[in-house]
Amino acid sequence: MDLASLLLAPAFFAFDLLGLLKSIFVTPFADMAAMPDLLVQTIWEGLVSGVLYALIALGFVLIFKASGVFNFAQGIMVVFAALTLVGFHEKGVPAWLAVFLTLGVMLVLAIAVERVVLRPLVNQPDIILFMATFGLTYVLIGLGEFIFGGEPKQMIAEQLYIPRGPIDVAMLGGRVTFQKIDIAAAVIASVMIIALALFFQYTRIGRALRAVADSHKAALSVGISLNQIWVIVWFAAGIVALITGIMWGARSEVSFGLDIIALKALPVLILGGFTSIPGAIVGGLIIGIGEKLAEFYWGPLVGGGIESWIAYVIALGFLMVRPQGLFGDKIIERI
Amino acid sequence: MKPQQQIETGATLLNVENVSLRFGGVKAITDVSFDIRKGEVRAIIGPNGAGKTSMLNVINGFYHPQDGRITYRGATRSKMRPHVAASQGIARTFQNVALFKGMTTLDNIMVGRTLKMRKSFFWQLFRHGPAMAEEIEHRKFVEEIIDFLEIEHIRKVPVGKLPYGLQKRVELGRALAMEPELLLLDEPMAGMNLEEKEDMCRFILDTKEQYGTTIALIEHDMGVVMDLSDRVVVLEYGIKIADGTPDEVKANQKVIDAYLGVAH
Amino acid sequence: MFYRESGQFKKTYAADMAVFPILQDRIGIAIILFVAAVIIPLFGSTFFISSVMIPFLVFSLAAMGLNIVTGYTGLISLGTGAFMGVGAFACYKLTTIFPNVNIIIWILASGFFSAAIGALFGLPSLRIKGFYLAVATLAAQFFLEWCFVRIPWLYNYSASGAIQVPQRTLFDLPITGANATPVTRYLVLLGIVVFLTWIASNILHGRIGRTFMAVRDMDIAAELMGIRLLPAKLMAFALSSFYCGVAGAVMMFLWYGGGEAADAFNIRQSFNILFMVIIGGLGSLIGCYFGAALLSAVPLILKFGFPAMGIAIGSQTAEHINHLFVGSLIIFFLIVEPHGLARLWQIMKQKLRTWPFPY
Amino acid sequence: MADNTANLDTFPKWLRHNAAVRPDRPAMRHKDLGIWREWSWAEVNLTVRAYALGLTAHGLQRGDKIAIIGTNRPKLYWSIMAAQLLGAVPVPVYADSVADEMAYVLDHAEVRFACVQDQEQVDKILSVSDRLSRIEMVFYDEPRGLRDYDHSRLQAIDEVISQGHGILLADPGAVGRLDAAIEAGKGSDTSVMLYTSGTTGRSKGVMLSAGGCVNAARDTVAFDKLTENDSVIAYLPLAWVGDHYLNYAQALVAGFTINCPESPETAVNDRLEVGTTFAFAPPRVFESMLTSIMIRMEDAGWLKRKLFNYYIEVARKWGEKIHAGKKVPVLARLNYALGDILIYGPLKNVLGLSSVRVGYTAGEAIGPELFSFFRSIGLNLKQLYGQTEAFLYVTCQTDTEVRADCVGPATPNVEIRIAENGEVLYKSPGQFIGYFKEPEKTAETMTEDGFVRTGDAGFFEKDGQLRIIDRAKDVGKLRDGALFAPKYIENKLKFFPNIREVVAFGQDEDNVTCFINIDLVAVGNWAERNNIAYGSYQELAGNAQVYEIIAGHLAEVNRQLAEEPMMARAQVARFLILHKELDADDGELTRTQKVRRGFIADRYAPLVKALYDGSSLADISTEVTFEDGRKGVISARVKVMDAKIWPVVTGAAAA
Repeated sequence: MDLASLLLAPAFFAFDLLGLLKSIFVTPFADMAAMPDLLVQTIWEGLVSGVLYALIALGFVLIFKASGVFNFAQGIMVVFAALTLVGFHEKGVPAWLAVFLTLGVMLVLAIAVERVVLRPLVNQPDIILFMATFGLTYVLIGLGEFIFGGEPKQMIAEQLYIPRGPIDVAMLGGRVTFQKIDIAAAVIASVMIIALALFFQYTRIGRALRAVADSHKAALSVGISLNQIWVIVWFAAGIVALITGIMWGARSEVSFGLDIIALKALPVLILGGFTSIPGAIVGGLIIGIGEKLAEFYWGPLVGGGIESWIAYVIALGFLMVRPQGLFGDKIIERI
Repeated sequence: MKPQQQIETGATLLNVENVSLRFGGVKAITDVSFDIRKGEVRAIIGPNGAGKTSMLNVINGFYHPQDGRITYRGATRSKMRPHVAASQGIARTFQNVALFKGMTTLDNIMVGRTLKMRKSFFWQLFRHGPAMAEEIEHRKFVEEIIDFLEIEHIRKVPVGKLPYGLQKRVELGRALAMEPELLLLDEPMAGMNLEEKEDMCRFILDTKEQYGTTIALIEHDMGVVMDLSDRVVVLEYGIKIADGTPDEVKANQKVIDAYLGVAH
Repeated sequence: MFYRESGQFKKTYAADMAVFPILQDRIGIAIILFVAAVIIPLFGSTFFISSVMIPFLVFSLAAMGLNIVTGYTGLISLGTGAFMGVGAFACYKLTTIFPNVNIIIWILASGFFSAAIGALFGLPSLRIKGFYLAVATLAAQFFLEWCFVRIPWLYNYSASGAIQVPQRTLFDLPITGANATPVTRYLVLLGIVVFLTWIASNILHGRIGRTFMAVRDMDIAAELMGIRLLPAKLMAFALSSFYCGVAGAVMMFLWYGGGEAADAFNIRQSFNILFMVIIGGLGSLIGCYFGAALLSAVPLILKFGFPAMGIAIGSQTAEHINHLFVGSLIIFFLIVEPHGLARLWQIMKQKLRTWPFPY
Repeated sequence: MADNTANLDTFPKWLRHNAAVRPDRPAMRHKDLGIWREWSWAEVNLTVRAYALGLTAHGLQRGDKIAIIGTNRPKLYWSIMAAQLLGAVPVPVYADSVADEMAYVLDHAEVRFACVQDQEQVDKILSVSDRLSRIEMVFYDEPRGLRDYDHSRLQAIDEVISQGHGILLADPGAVGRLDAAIEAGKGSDTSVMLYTSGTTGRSKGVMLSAGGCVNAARDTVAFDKLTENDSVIAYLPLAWVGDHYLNYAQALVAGFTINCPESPETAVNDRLEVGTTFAFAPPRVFESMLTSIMIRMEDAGWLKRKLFNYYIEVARKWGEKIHAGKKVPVLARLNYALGDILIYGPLKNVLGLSSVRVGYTAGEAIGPELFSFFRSIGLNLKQLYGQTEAFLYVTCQTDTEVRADCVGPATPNVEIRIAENGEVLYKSPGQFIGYFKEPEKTAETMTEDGFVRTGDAGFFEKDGQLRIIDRAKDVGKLRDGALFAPKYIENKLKFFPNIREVVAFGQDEDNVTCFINIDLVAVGNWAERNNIAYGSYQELAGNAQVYEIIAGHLAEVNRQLAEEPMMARAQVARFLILHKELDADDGELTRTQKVRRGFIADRYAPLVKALYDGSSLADISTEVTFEDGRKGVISARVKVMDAKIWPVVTGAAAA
């Protein structure tokens, strides 16, 4: 192989620049305009996966707000919760009971984490805690696989009365398909978010949690020990994880492949900021929609599959402009 | 950098004109002007929260004032990064020690030599020949400082393990390693016992005498300030309320009021 | 206890600044090198060499790379796997295009490509720190992973999308490809690793190393000492990626002998290496070896050790237990000794030096 | 080699000799700026010659005095060498002495020049310069802080040396002049003048002759088989005879290496680094070393601690025997060898004593257990007895015959005589010429037949080792002329934990008696254990059983005394236990807790009387000062008791 052909080799460099620019800046928008129904469909898709990202991000935020821990394991907690649920059901436990049992498991998990990980590591630099959650991730993976086996499972959607099947709506001179489950997901998500908001606003614990976010002393003054608070937030995160797991599982299947997808929550956080619940929601939607659109309209240019990374690139680009995230406040460095 | 023209002793080395600094709504410094002359010890004093540290941060480019000019060695500077200030010969120590905790006393001070080390990355690969020669040359210099500050016995101790007083000393050493023309000391004696304070005083004076360094220091201990400094500028709530020799300042009514009820 | 330092005094700075100032340490290193370079090749079984030593060395190199950026400079990187991949592909392309140039040269050269890429993805470190930066490196990971699959040119348009390592020789002796014996591959690998370790220690013990650590320990102070942060951080990323790149190349050429890049260089690999560094010890070269040894040994023991002892474990289960074990190990170390095995080693050594005193 | 060194009767000649026969051997090391600088004998010789020329250029004459002030550093040793080369007399001064003391010495010694370490010393001299009209120049080692000083009478030693090098190059005659100067030196010249730290009155300048110093050093170097391969760490004050002898003199004669520590704080670690082979330290240094060992071991894990304690025990049992080459069971030997690998070896290594062949201690009495601890782990620690006037050595122990309570037989070529009042007199090669400008004091110290009075009382044990018992002036006589050493007896008694203080009487009496103060803590514990109720010290002191105990102690001491020919007569005949604790507030003790015998004798006259008139009870009432400063009178009836007297051990009397 000689040099000349080497330089020509990469196929995707081969077409002319003008065409390239056109296909980036003109064609996609033309397409959108041409088939609005398709656009709506895509946005909806994005919206839904966005909701799921948002839910995971929510888990992160809860924990980060209260304990300053960047919980890398949130994604896995989702899978773990879902697996446990399905696992119980497989053992013949009725669905509703299984849900409660799973909640119990998540509570145990929360306590265990507080005892085994957080308490010994209190006052360690954040980075250490961050890495500890890496460990937690692997423990959960190992545990889950060990108990429930590595192979994918079906989420017990019917038993939980999660509606299935499509709703086709004719609009914009085409038809847009909405999966009932997606709608359900969106609804549940919103309900939960409102619930959380109320919880933080109006309950004593909620206030305590917010206090912790500001300063640990403050929390103590409210009369709740840090350890309790940690258990609570991790449990809350567990609940969120379970719900996320059910939704997600119902859409696709329950498997550890999910933890990679769960990482998408990270760019979401960066967009939304680590401490802002609304941030998590908005971030999630932006990422969800953004990547779907990108994949659908720009992906083909480079052979598709850009969904796997575009989210991060968006986040990255955003970071350079606003390091503190959408809703974070400016950082003043002191010495 | 720009040509480093020599400034003879007594001439103005650094000039601060009508500097104001705000964080969002908070006013840290308001319209402060003063100068630092080559070879003097210039004290900046004032009650807590008077904006002293912010002033130092402005001088070495860590904060950028919204208004006002700073002229250093005759060149008015616009926004500038701290490392530029460093390369122009401004070194400093910090109110709460900012050493490199993971490293030994020796390495900490060696870092101060970084700017002076020239050997290329390539030579660094081998740590022999030129690179080693350079290391040794600078090690010698650092050892001089270690000897100067009398910290031989902790040469190879990780600074994290050292008592506060010694850490302060190491930090001074690190700053001296840069052979600064202007040395900014932020409360060099905070939290020291009397003996340590006396040592530190001696070191500061020796530094001035030995290396002819110009020194600007923040200090709460009035006794120390009066002994050490040639001229004192007093800040309160970010505003300059007095400027002059220790005696003048001591006599100044505003200063007395400012310090009424304030400890030290 | 074995250390008898009385009478070992230094008359020159060179001697005082030596990496191993204590005689007993120098002896120890010599012995280790001798065992690694002579004893093992002579008496080591093929299995031992090809499935224990070679992986261990490869991981050590990768861990070294990550440790430079994460351990020494304090910037978390989750893109290690991808940077390794870049190295592997770079080497693959180079040797397919210039088959006649010695492969060892290409292996080392491939490091420069990943160094460039690494520096590129290190750019965000100008503005962002900590978790944020970690996410930025995730972007690198996934983007590059994607490239490995989507750019057929990289794997010469092979149908399988895998790298097929061609046979390359050194002095007519096949060192890569099917015909290369484990021993030769091992020795070449050993040579490369030892050489690069030496270089790394040189860099880290000198000005650059100090700069890195200064940035890690207190970046603001570092900047006020005249250290320019961005170049320093980029240098760290580049250097780190160089080592990862070479690690990736040797992984493909001297260990796997070809295969799916997507599997070898995915995010899990990044985590794996990160764990090695954490367990081995952040900011310590020897720690890289410890971490690599432990984490590459565990699965082997689970896979072969237990069966050998008559305890049957399905390869699936072994995998699970491995996860479980590694996970707990990390938590354990972060709690007990955040500085990992290296620190434990240091403490032990210190105890031996001050024996019979505890300190 | 011995023959051609026979005629080397001054240190300059030895320096030249060393430069010739062992030019490349290290003569000096100094840890400076983090690494050990090293100077071979050739280099030192050259430097010193240049230095000497520099000094002549400043007008230093034969016989001039030149002060040396500072810690142990090569340049100050060179100053001594250079001065001696020119026949001038170095006068080392304690670096830590305050300006006033220093002024006295410098003035009294009539020094013309001073070589000092640093700014601190320069400042001291300048602060008293008005009283030192004679001083012409001050040379300093460390320039730091001195830049802006008026240099008309100040110069850096380095400059002087380089000045000298200049002369060496420029003036071909210089070499000849130097050698001439060296040759001009005679053994009878004053080599150095050491000021004794003035415990009593002003300090006196002890003049030592070159030949004397050399011969003394020659003897001990041979005695301890010191060679050019040995090395010492110089951390003792330059002005102390110990440093000038053990380090300076012996180094020149044996040709071994002097190592100067980086700073006083780092001396211990520096010793570890260089691994010295000859060591001296006063008992308190070993004391603190042992304490720190034990303290540090406290923090060790229990297993390690057990191991340590076990092997220390093994060492205590066998160590000294093994090293003395006595017969020891094979198993014990093996066990000890194991212990050497596990504990003793590493321990000595960490303490920097691994390579020490010969270690000396002196100055004060050393505790037996302390002493034998270090010997038992294989450190060849010995005692010597000496003083400045003797140029250190009077006695020293051989490697094999070592005991804690004695200081060894006379050093080779030293003659010792015990005066009838028990004072130790000696004649030694290093013996001083006299006190500078104080002939009368010199006369006082010398006997008419040329022996020197040590001022210490002592006697020879059966094995020929000298035992020092007390300051001679404190040693008295019983009426029958038998020796009575109160401190000696008191210390023996105070060795028992039950006894806090003792006051012995007997001067010009028929026999020895004493007051006892029991130790309230020790005896109190005993009382509680035996549930004996007591309300006060007085009550406990009066307790019959307590008397019995104390009587037992006295019997034991008397038994020991009986075995000591000199002391046998001075056994304690009667004693009583005081009804109150001796107290500094009542003037009975000095503030440094020493008993004021005379004062007590008067204050408790009735009791003393009772001790001798044989009455078994005595009434006493004394005024006391209470904690709160109030005064009060306590009166008591005190029992007097006889102690068991032993027959003098037969045969011992002959010795």
